[in-house]
Amino acid sequence: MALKTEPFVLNIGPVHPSTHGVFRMRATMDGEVVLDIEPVFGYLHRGIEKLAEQRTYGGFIPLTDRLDYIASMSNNFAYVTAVEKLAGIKVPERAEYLRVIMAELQRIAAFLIAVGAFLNDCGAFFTPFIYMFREREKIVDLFEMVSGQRLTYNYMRVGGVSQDIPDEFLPALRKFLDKMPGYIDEYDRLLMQNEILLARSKGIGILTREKAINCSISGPVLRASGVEWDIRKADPYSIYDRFEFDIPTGTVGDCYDRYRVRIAEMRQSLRILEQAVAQLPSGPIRSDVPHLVRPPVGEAYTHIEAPKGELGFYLVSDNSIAPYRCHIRPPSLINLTALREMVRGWKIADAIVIFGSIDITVGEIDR
Amino acid sequence: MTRTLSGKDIAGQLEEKFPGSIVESNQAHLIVKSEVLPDTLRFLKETAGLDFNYLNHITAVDYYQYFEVVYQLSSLEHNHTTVVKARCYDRENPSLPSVIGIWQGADFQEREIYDLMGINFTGHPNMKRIFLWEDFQGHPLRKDYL
Amino acid sequence: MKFERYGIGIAKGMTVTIKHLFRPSTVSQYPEQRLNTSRRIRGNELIWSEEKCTGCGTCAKTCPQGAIEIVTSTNLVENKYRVEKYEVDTGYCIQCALCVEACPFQALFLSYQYECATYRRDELIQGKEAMLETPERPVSGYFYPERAAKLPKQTLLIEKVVEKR
Amino acid sequence: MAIIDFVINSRVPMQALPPDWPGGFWWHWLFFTVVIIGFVLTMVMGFIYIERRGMGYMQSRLGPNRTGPFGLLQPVADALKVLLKENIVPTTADKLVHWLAPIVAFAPALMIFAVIPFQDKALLADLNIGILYIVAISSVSTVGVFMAGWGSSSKYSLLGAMRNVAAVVSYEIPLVLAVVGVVMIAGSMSLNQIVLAQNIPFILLQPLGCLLFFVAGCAEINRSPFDLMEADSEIVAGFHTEYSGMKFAMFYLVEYAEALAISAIITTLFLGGWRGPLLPPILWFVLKVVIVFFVMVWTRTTLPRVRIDQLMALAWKFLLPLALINLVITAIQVLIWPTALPWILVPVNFAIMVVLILIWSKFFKLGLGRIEV
Repeated sequence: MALKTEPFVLNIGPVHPSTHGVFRMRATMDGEVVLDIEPVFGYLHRGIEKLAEQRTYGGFIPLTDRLDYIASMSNNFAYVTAVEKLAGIKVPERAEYLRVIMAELQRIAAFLIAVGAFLNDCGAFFTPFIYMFREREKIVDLFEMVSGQRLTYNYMRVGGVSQDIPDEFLPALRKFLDKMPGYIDEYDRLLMQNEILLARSKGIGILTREKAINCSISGPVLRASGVEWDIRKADPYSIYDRFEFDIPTGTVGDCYDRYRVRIAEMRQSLRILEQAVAQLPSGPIRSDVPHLVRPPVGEAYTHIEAPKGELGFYLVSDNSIAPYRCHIRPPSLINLTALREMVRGWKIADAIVIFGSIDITVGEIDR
Repeated sequence: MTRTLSGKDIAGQLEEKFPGSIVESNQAHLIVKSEVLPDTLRFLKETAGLDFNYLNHITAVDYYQYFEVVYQLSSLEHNHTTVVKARCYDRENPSLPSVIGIWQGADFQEREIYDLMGINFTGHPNMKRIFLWEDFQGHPLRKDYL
Repeated sequence: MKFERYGIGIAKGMTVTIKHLFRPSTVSQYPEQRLNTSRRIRGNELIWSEEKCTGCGTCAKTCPQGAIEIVTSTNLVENKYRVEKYEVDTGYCIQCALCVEACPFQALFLSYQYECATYRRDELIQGKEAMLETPERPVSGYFYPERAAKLPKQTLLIEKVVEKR
Repeated sequence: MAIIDFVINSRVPMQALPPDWPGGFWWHWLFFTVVIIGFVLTMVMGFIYIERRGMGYMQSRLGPNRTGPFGLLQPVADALKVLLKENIVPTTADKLVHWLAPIVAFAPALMIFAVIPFQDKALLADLNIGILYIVAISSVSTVGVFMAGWGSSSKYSLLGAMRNVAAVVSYEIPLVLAVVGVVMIAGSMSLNQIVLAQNIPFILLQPLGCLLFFVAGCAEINRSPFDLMEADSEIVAGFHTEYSGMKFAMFYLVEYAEALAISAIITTLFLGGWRGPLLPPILWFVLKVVIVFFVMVWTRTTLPRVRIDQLMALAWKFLLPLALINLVITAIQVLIWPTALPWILVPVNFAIMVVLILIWSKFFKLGLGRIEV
């Protein structure tokens, strides 16, 4: 005689140790197995797109920090490139290099959190998380040195960056670049070949290439599915065409591939940083931009390769000092499109791991 | 470098297949009639040589007289991109056909536009508010929302 | 857990953690051990120079949060503005320092302090007197490199930890 | 003193009763009850300190160091804090079950120590079925855990409790089979006799058995990497999600008391118990227990968590066959050398362990764990 069972609904979040903020999933479960999942957003909705319409072009930069708050520099970068494209502003050479240095440092810092949180979701009790936070602190120290803050940097400006780097920045960065490969090797030794981690992440949550493209997935998640698509290479913004680096891709598109791609991208970012530091020219750091930018009537869409994926800003100008419409293409939100397909049929423990491997920030989802 | 296909070139191809579907086309974008929007977008996705298989983003802009919905399309194979727009003039009850059958990535973005701009995407299986709560009044990103 | 590698991966990870047992820890004990913050730290307070300020109000216009309130009256004799009221609600302030960058007369700075928590919200509002530079309220070097040079050097974690890996 | 005669000569003979003990059995009973409770509580405090500090250092931080010298009083502060907290019972909870669960879970953890020798013949009751007693008692706390999961009327709690029951039922088997090898070599089920029989510590003669026992023991008491019942990244805190205050403290205590119990059993069965040169026996005992516990802390710091189906697969496909093979090999060895196993077997058994694990790793396969829905 078969037991009569019925599925039950489990609310994972908004307050849950591994939903990375105030994200909520409504999971329909059959025992341990997730039958269906529905993401519920909006617990951190602040209406940033509406706020942008009430601020000047320059005054919106501090608010972009609050989107993906663990990769603020990338948000600044995406926004200022959009304004510069809209207004046709040229950026001095040195500022471009400084922006690239900051963006790549920020990428490493964001991946450190992404990987650490992913391993923590796998159940490694905070050890990788704390090791990776230790290295992130070193990057954050550098950011603090140039911008004065540790989380919301607000460093880039329309037409350049806010200030030149201090004298002690480059030696410290040099030291960091020398040490970081050793730290990454240490992470590899810690868990990369761990049998339990392999069992927990290999073959779990496979996202096929076709599905990934169809769902508009971007960033490391797309590359883990075997698509060699990196906006830095495909559509080089700023000065990324001057650097030599590879695009690490996965083969299967499972959680382990996503983890591996992030680790490999950290090494590539270090390569870019080495080149950028070697080529760093001297000169002005900010072009002559009026205090209140008035771009001509028109619209512009720019996208950059943020740590989470394709971060785009769609700006519409009506020749006033504030954007008429500012739309943010949030990689975190769009990457979650495939979550339901990836999670269905797996156990709840896998659901958490798959969710962690996508790497979201709720500030960017809800905006 | 990603090539931007001009709206005019694509408009020519579209006009052959769907006569009278193009409202306006220029260097930067093309605007199609909202009734034939899914057909034209499917054509753009599936025609060899265009292959717009990647939907970068969807957004909507409120121009008081009409809402403009912007589709930014890319092709990962050919590395080119274009912008397709559609307009809906009904301010009380704007609606557009959904493209979720063509690109699944439109799912949350269409819901977001519905939530914040109030454009109803017909054919979307789960058309409800995404960020705000269910009985919220109004659509905040509209220009007349205060 | 397919043990293709016979547990070598596990053993490698265990060596990493046991090595850390004998290494100095990277944390510092905050209230007793204070690391020097950045010379450009954007502290919680604004510092204002009454002599230099002309009352143009650029700072208030730039502020994305609208945290600065400035009221001026015209001094016809000297042909300039007189600042009647200058108030910052640091509860609204997000320390973006756009006002500091915008000030055309170098009259506005951020403070070097970062421990400005209070028990009441109305204590967060800084009036004119509470914004003047004093020895207890030092000025950060943000946007003013010559002031930054006088401040102590920032402690960097990358220089603090010396162990070999 | 008829009653004492009756107790002594009853069906469970108290062999270790010291004949010269003043007052006889009852004094012995009282003394050891107090000693066990004191021992467990102090050791649990020590364990909490060791776990938090050791883990802190391994994670490149310091761990608690504010309360008392070197943070030694941290467990006391924790206990005080938790006792002063509000005691919340969910409105839909099964109140009686919710209240009883921590007690049901705590009592067996304490009872295990009745048969553990702190030094020669210094134990509450030297049962000649000591091992059987341990195996029986140690599973009882699962009932408490399940009561907690059921009584809280929370889905997270229920999931955690179900996982715990499944794990304990499965892991009991390799656990017992690993012990049987030791029993065969020692020729007795009394823990005191087993310790006395260890002229060579049994970890050397039974390396595979020790490994199996350690793994199965970790799974039984929810230590990482088998801590699925309170997997904080998945099901918040498992069965004690809805507990607070004193009752939560009880569960916390149970967790460490069980860890202490398993460490003590491993010490007794495999590491030679209280035996050792120079130092007094009780110190040797405590030292070995702490070392075993430290290994648990170490694995917890390093390893990720397994999934529930992998947990089951590990028990039934890996540990159980290996335990059976180990049992057969031990039986043959005991048949050949009936009185005492010679030293030569130490390298032989280690070699057997390595070969067995290598071969079995080849056979061991896991399912993917996905169900089509």
